[in-house]
Amino acid sequence: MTADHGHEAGRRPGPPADAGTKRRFELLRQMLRIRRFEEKCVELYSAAKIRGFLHVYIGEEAVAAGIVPSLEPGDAIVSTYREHGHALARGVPLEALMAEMYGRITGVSRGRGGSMHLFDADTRFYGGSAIVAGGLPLAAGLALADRMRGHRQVTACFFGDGAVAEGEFHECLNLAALWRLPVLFCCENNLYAMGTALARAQAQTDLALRAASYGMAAWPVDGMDVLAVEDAARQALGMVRDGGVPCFLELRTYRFRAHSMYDSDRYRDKAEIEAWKERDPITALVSRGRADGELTDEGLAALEEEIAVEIERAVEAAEAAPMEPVADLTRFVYSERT
Amino acid sequence: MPTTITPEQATAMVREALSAIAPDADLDGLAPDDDLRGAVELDSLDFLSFVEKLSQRSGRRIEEDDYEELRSLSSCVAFLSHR
Amino acid sequence: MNEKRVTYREALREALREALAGDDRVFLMGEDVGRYGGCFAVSLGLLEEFGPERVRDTPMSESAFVGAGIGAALAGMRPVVEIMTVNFSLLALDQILNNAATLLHMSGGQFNVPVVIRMATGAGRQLAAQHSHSLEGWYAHIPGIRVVAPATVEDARGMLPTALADPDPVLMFEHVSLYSTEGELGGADRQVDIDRAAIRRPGRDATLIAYGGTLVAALAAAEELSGEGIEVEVIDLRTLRPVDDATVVGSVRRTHRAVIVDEGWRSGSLSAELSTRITEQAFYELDAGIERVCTAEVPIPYARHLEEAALPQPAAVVEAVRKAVG
Amino acid sequence: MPSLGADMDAGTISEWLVKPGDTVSRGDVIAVVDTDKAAVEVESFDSGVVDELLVGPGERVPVGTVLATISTAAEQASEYPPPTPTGPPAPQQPAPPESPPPSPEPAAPPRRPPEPPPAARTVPVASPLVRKRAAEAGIDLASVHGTGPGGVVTREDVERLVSPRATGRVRASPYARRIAGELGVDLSRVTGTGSGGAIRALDVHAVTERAGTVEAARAEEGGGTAPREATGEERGETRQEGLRRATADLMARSKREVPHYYLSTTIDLSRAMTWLRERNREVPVEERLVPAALLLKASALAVRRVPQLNGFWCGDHFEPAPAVHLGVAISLRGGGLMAPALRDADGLDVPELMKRLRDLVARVRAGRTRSSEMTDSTITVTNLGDQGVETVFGVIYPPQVALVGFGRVVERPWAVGGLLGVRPVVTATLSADHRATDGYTGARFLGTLDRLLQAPEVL
Repeated sequence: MTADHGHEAGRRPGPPADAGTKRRFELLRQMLRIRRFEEKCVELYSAAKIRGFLHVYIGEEAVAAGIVPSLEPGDAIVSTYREHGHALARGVPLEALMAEMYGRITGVSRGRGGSMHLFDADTRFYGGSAIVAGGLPLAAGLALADRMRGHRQVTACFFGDGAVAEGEFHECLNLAALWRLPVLFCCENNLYAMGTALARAQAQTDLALRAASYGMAAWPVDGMDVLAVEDAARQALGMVRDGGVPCFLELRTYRFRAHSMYDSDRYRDKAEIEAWKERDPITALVSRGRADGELTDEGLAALEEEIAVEIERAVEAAEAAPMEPVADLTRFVYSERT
Repeated sequence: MPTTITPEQATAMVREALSAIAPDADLDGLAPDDDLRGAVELDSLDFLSFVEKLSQRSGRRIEEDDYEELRSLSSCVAFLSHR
Repeated sequence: MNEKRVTYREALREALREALAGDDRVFLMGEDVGRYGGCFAVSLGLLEEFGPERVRDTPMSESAFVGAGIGAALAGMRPVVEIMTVNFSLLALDQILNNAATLLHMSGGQFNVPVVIRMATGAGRQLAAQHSHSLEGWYAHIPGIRVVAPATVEDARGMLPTALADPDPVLMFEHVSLYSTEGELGGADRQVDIDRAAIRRPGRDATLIAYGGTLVAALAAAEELSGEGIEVEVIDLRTLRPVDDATVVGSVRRTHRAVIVDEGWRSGSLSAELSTRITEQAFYELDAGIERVCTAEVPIPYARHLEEAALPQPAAVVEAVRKAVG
Repeated sequence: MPSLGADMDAGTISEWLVKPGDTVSRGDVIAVVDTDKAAVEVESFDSGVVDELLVGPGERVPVGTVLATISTAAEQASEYPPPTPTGPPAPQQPAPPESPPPSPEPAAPPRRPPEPPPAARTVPVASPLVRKRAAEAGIDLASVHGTGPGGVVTREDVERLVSPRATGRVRASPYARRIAGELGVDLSRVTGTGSGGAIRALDVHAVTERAGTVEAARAEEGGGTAPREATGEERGETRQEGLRRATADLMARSKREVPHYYLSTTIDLSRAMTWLRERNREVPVEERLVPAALLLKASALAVRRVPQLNGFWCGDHFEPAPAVHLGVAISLRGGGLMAPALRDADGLDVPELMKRLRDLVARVRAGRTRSSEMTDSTITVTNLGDQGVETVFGVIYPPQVALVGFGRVVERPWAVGGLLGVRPVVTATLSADHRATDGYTGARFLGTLDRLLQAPEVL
């Protein structure tokens, strides 16, 4: 049996005229950087250099690469515990992310968050929340603040299909629609809430349809096609920013690896995984680039090299970085007053 | 602020200050050149109080550099009545 | 300084009005805070005065609107979120515990959450098991938030500005039995210090520790005991987290006896925490075992006589002090 | 053996999916491992040829154990679909970073319980409470016949050996115990009026007020060896005599019970004295600081950093104090010594500490100390410098575990960077209870003290 999303995801009819070579290469760089970063994390986890929970995004990179760079610098992001991709695409420094994996003081969250809790004030990255649907109310509040102050900023909120089963999801979609909050809801539907298949948990598996019932624009997108994601993101962001209303994208995607590191992946059929891997968004973009003559092997090799060097440097820096002194254990429980 | 202090006034000031700090001390048996800190058992806090009192009564600020001149009864009198 | 008699409810409303008028980052949000005027009539008239943007009626979605308050605080606003009662705060517990209390730490100090969350607490009105909880002691367990319980009209007036000035989340527990109580309100210097417990009545024979709604029972007991020649020092904790150990322990060092009145259930309660702190810090000052008067370990029953029997009453406090004094 | 979670200590190879000689690529699944939680696939982080399988199927090994070796190939397969046949040759992937095989951690040491100590002498099993009771009563547990299950020594077994008089447990409040100790009242002779006959402070005071009765009881017992029962006033002593005797008792007890060790170091005070002088020049006379204030503040901070010296020895263990209350040894005119507490000295800034110090000394000499000041000290500092001595090796105030001594600030030749200069120095000593700490801790304290005094402006 092969699970699929059961609905016709909005396929792109053909390459849009404005999608230039340079832009596609940039999208490839984003996705490849996330992929290679996480592969390194998996390796370091197995070597016990990284601990805690590690949830990788491998297979879903097109979502982050397609949506996040479409945001403006002042926009806010709220994410989940599978957020390395969002943070990297947002421009959170890779070195600080790796240091966080190592629990070092130079990490984005000074080693207090780890893989699941990446925060970055400079890019308004309000973190990975490790409670399913727990980030949605924050996104509503961030958007409420922007609206009350008359800012044209948007809050992009990422969550998975599992969140749709939570009460907070429904409370927040209602609140956002009721109060016309500028939130872009990005549901990364990878078909499994940890080990429970969508159809085993949800009576109605068309998630966009359910979001639409709250009175907001909502549609499904092929989350394995980065160009389709980017198009949808631009369209949706326009509605949110200019229309001052929330919008919902159901990004149909798939994770190639298990839910987390300590997961034997017994709940998925190997053939299903292989079938989805055929649609690897990176491979697809590479193939297309080669076929169109946009991407040369030298260009690809140079990109891989550049990314590998960046990651290696980050690992070296993390290994050498200092730890937060234990004497400072209880810092940041309350604000430090000056 | 008194402009000049006579040796008699100075002697009275020193005795008054000492007896306030060390009520039981035998000031009558104190020789003019006895070391005050030793003879009256003044520790550094007592000595500071002593300086404070002299400073108040004489109306002049006594610097730490002047402490050397406050060793004995006679040097105190000389210091206070000088100038 | 003109003294005026106001109710606890009016004092809270005055504090809200002043906050809304003085800082455009402040807004009030919660169930029925606008049109209805607040379940306990605290915000009556504020919608008319400040409009629906700043006095926001929310859907019955505790998690969403409490979380939205946290999110708005992250973005620089100063939201005052009213949860109708502590009983419903359980529906927002995820947001309070997993977000408000943790974000500053998880982000390595990058994001503080200056939100104030107010809620009514306590029993005594025959509302039965689901509407009579006193869970402030639970919340006081959580590092990252501050928990305050105004017990007097002055504190009802003065704690909100202090809480709004706090860079971190503050939970304010207002005992339902206090809303209609009256007291004097001093004119100047409205902001009160929420770092310190207050000695509401000095005494030498025993220290009686109370907070919020239980202060009433404690003061009544102290009055009765005074007639017997037992002078009790009554301490109003005011802030349940962080507890002002210095005032509590300082008093016990003088009286050598401690009695704690807590509307929470006894097991794992705030009173248990206080008792432990006293023994940790003043064991050799104790001349009697520490006594506690808590709510009976039962869901609060409806029938009046049963509810009364379940809650800490002045008579039980008097008995406990007598036992301690011996 | 890869680590797949903090709760995974070991895994069992259930199946190898490769054999020596096979070519593997990075990311290939090469084995299946059974953990306590699930069967998990193990992937290769390198590309190359399998050299050797080191752990066989069914073998359980700790995390970090090398499972197999792989010779990394120079050329690696591309992850991407091959280019069109007419295209250029497959790109050479960038060489993967020099990465170790899946288990770079040193193989975990074999998990084995520590060797039992040589069974030269069997000490029977007993609960901590029973062991404590036996220790208090001076009973060697090895000599006790255990009657509990499996020969466990029970509390009754110990009590039976303790003299009948000592077994009567006194019910007394902690406060009553404390003041009884301070007043020298034997609790076994006090009648309790509290619940269940518990002795309370009231009852202890009642005893001290009945001086005559107590004296009589003492006479009956034969006087000399009886514990201290009467207060000084009851003996008709002057305050000074009483103080002398109290000091005598305490110091004798200290030297009898406390195994002292002593350390000493000479500290360069040039920065501290310069700072002090400059500061004093700028403030009114009454706000001047004396060197002792700096030394006290530095001692308070140093002991906060070395908390093993700040607290009390309680029977058989050290109890750290939650705050630093600095006992300040103050000599009284006409003899006698008191060491009242400068409470929370570590939190006072130096001018405030100076103010409190002056107030305290004045009150002590006027006989107006507060009772809490007399009992709260957590460590004591003595400063005999004013009397001209250079070094003081003091006697610890039990139950405190340390005493710091300062001599006179003197000018001495001092070598810095190969050059000799004259600097003001002070000799700091530490007397410490060897039951609570070792010399290393004491040395750390003196070192910290020295460092702190080099930055007087931040004290």
